Amino acid sequence: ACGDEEEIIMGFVPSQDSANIADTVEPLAERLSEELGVKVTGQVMTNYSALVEAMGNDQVDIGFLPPFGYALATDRYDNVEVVLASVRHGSTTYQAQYVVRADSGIETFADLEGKAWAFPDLSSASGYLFPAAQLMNELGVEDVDSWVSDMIQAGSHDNALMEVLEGGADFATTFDDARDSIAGDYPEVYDELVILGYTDDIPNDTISVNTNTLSSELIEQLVAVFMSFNDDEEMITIMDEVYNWTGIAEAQDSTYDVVRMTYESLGIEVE
Amino acid sequence: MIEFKNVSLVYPNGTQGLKNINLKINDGEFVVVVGLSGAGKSTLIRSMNRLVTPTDGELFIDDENILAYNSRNLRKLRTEVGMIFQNYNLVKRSTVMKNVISGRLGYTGTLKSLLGIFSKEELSLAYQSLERVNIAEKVYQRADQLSGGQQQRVAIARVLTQQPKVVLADEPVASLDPPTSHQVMTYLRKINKEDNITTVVNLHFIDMAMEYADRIIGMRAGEVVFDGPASEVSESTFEEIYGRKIREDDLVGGQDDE
Amino acid sequence: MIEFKNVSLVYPNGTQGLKNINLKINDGEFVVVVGLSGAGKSTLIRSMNRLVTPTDGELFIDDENILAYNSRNLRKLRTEVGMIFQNYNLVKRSTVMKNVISGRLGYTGTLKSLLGIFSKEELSLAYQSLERVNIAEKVYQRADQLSGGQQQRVAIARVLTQQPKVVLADEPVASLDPPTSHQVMTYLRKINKEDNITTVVNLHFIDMAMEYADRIIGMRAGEVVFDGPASEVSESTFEEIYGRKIREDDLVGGQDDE
Amino acid sequence: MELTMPPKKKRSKSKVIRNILIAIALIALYLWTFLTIEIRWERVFSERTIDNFTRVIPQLFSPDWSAFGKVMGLMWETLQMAYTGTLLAAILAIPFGFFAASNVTKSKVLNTLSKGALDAIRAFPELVLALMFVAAIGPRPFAGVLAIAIGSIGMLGKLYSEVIESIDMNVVEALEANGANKIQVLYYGIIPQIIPEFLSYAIYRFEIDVRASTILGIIGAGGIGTLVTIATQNRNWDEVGMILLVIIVVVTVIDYLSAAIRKRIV
Amino acid sequence: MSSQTEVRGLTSSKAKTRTTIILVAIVGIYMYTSWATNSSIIDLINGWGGFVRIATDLFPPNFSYIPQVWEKLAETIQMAIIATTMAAIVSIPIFLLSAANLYPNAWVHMPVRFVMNILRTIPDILLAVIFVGIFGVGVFPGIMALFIFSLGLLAKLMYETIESIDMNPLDAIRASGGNTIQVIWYAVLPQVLPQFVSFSLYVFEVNVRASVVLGFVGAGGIGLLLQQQVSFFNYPRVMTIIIIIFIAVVVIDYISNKIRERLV
Ligand SMILES: Nc1ncnc2c1ncn2[C@@H]1O[C@H](COP(=O)(O)OP(=O)(O)OP(=O)(O)O)[C@@H](O)[C@H]1O
Ligand SMILES: Nc1ncnc2c1ncn2[C@@H]1O[C@H](COP(=O)(O)OP(=O)(O)OP(=O)(O)O)[C@@H](O)[C@H]1O
Ligand SMILES: [Mg+2]
Ligand SMILES: [Mg+2]
Repeated sequence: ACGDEEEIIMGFVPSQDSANIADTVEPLAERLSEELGVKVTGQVMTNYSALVEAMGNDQVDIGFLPPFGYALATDRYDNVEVVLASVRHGSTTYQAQYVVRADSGIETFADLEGKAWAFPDLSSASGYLFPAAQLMNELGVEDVDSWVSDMIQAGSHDNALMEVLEGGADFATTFDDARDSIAGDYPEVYDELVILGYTDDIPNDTISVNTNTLSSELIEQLVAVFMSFNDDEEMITIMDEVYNWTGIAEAQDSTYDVVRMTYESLGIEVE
Repeated sequence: MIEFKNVSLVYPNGTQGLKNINLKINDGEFVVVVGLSGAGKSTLIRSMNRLVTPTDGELFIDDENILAYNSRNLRKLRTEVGMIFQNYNLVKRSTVMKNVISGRLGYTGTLKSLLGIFSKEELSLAYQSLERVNIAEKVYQRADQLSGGQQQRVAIARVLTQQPKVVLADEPVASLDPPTSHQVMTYLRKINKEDNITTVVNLHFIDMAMEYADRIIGMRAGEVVFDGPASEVSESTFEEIYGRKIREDDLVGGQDDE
Repeated sequence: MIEFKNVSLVYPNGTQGLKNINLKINDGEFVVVVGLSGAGKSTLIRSMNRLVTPTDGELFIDDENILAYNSRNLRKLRTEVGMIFQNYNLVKRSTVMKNVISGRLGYTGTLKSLLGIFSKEELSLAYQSLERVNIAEKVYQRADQLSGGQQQRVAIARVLTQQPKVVLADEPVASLDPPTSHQVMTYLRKINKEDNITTVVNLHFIDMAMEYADRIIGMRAGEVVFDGPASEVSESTFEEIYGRKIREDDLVGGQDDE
Repeated sequence: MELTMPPKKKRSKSKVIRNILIAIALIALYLWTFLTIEIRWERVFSERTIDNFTRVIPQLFSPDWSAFGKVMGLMWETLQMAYTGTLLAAILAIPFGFFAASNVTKSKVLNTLSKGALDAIRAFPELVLALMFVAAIGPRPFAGVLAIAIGSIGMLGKLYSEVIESIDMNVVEALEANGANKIQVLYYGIIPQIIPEFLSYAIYRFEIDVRASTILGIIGAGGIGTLVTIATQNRNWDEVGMILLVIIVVVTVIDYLSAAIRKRIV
Repeated sequence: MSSQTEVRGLTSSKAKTRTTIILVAIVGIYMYTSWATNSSIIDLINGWGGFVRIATDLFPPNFSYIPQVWEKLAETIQMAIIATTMAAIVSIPIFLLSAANLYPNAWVHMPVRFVMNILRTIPDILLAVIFVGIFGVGVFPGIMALFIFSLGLLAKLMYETIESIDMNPLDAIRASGGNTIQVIWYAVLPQVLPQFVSFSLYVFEVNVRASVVLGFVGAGGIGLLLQQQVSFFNYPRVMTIIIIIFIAVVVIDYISNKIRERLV
């Protein structure tokens, strides 16, 4: 399916913002087909590492990779390159937030010592990497693992919040503001959970291309088409349905150096 | 006293196991039932402790119609009627003692028996029963380490431990060689005489029947065709029971004990 | 002609299977070898097609010393010497035909035989062999659907298909009942006479040996202790072979064919 | 009445000591297990569990029929993966089976080596194998097929060797006595004896592989497992319900068919 | 030769046709499925570079990572122990009820078997996914998944065993007045106890292997580390984990096999 120019495959990873991602990427693929005159198919992978392997093995041409996944992918494969990044709330970056219970008495980062930490996943930029690096840099913590009393890998941002809400953990780190997505089920969340602080800016999700399988002309064409969606009300709605994007911006690889520095400072090595 | 009154039994598949049986077996008698394969000997025996249930008639044991029994009465009946089987029916992997003491289950509460709690008297009774059939030294061996004759003696000990009023034995020697058969029959006869236990035995071999029985009952096709003391058995009786003249293989061969 | 010259065989574990055997078996003879269990009958037979290899002496078949054969010669030898076994040794799951045609494998190229390509003549030969032992109607049945006697007849048909000069049969009737045994022996005798095939048979029953053999060879402890026509066998011969007087169970019982 | 009690049960000292040691070891094992395992009981018995129960369970039992087509499509892919993998394994396991059977392979070295290889393969869960193959050739059904194939060789090779070891060697001798060469003996004497068992085991393994390949998608190795991950991440429990239903029905049907076929073969 | 026409081959032509049809079907289906899943020999050759790459990525394993793996390995084994023990206990009434020779009434044993059969069709990891959805991440959902799965397996193995026991001792106990529970305790259980222990150990082996991967969906055990290291593409560590899993499984299988050999 790949390698030849007859079909372009876009790879996605499931997102908790999108209840049925396989259906929501459909209109996007259709529109791209029309614009490029090449058949475009959307394919949902189980997680970002599968997507990275798929791009590395030339099974996927365009990957919607999260920042950490992108940084790792460039370490592992030479043929993955970011061309575009998402815009949310008018920004190409976002932050991670520290959430604690309103009645917990935790007021500074230093208070987090010896507390139970709920985070979505070790490989989540906002959920673990950036907060962990921040605690190390700002407080001089050497081993975050033993600095907190418990590390609970909750599986998702929602779950991390709920751990705190129910007392299973003392604080959670999520993207800003993950509370919105559980407010439907737990309206009390804004009162009971408060934000202790934020991390530095994290670059947004990428649209990365496979330079093995796509010619540079085609990549340019792609970028142009995606950028044109910014002026297209209908397409912005579609992108919003897929990943809550409100816009698309051009992006460079160097933007993601901050991510690389972060995980290197945590001692995560590839290979 | 055991009394059959017009007892018939039809198996669910339509086979007529018993046909209009009328019999009286007195206390302390040693009765041997003979007949061709399929004549209904097992059915007759097994109806006396309700392992099968006659479909018609009345069956009295000590003047109570056991066909009317509910499952509670039934268990009581079975504690009083011991049974010995052709294949010994021991639990092979359990010890001899555990097999023998299982004769007391009918007298023991469920929980107690699950925990293996038996009174001193019961344990002693079980051991004495083993002594009576001369096999006490095997008390803690596993049943599958015993020979066929020894296993059957354990089965008799189990029945003795039950302290029954009646013992039923369904071809107790069919799986044994002639000398061992005689041994087992001798033990059965012994407990019959010593404890005055009514004993009903199915046998295949006619000469053995005549040697041990007080009374012989001949069956054929679900009916009783002969009933009388062993001394009254004649050539014509054989013909009636077996439908042909007696042949050499109806006899088990000479008696030679251990 | 088969000739043993000072043949001895010691098994790897030290058992002396054959001790200094000297024998001449003429073409077309029907020889029966008798002896106690362990006397070396099987060893003798199996050395004639080198299923076992004597450790000493010379063994000539048609004036060639087969003990010097390499594996190529050996296969050639074996195509000329057919063998029949106590347990028939058929491939139970294959058809009768496939079993019988496997007698031709020694004559057939590997590739052809893998593809199941046999000439018309060979197929016809196989079928005729089945007809000769009266079992042609089972040609496409699976071997495990046949009775023991029928299976042994298929084994004979397999050997016939091989068109051997010599047939060796190692207790061919040991697993069969007396009437079937006689039937099988009759067929062996028949092919011996009709095709003039030298036949060497091991037998357990002395009376059967005398009934079918031209010549009887008695073995004891790896040595030939009797060798002569069936008519010369006497009471004292028995004692020599068996080390005791003849008894009733050395005889198979009366002959009654199908 | 005077009581004759049975003699005390004689037990050898070493047996008693052995039993005590076993008992201590068992108790220690369970103490270690229950004392050190971290079960977060407060989470297990939290309000959220009840919440989830009332949300997840009803959805599981009202499968999302609109996803039926999609689910069946992926189930079909799963079956294809299982079939391809099993057949590959059924063939590749044959040499292993012969090498590992001590009655036909006389070389002790070859014997031990192939037995060891088969044992080693069986120690790997399919998912771990699939992980390797996804890393090697990317997330696609082929990775799953390879995982299934390799995993099945371990079991089939062992079963095959047991079949071969149980064949009637007399038949082999009879053919040798006819002058047949090694290959002819194999073809006329051994193969007819083993084919039905081999087939039966291969079909049985297919049954297992269908079950195994339903989950490989969880790490991206194709089939219906992919959908399981996506649906659970998006909390589409009614879709998970549909997947469950399809797996249960398909696996049951396959088990039934396979049992019926195997019964006819042997 | 009169009979030449009668013999055309080694098997009857009917059998030959049937064999050919079956063979063609097997090969035909294979060709289709290997095409549909892109799993042909060509794909193998095309992917060769990948195999070489992953092989070089995996070696040498990072042995300094071993200490971090122990804890999760212990957790894995503990999960298997708890799940197997629970399943062994709970399966007892279930297999007794589903044995047709103890409860000849089909209304009793058929529904129980039906439920057990269904449980066995659900892959353990799918059960884990569902339990994680209910109980949140951690070892508990993993234990539940293993428990449910082993329950079905153990119940089936055991009721098949019970159906093959010697029924005569049951008659004997019944004839001496024992009630149902006593019959089971004195005549059934002694006959099946060795198999029960043996099957439980076997299920334990299966569970160890299964619990290795449950961590992938957040259900505890060593699989969590595997998932983390895979998502970091840290293959030397992945290899370390795989080696440890391998050794643990082999050792446990070996011990359990030895015990089972001595049992029956
Ligand atoms: N459970 C059953 N269901 C149906 N028919 C039965 C059953 N048990 C016995 N029968 C039939 O009832 C008839 C009497 O059987 P029974 O076992 O009483 O004979 P028997 O005299 O004990 O024979 P044997 O010497 O072979 O033990 C036989 O025809 C038998 O086939
Ligand atoms: N493969 C072998 N290895 C070692 N000893 C063997 C072997 N085969 C046979 N023997 C021994 O050689 C002796 C002769 O055995 P053989 O089988 O020839 O006796 P037989 O006369 O055929 O006896 P039977 O009537 O029992 O078949 C016996 O002592 C036997 O135990
Ligand atoms: Mg009977
Ligand atoms: Mg012999």
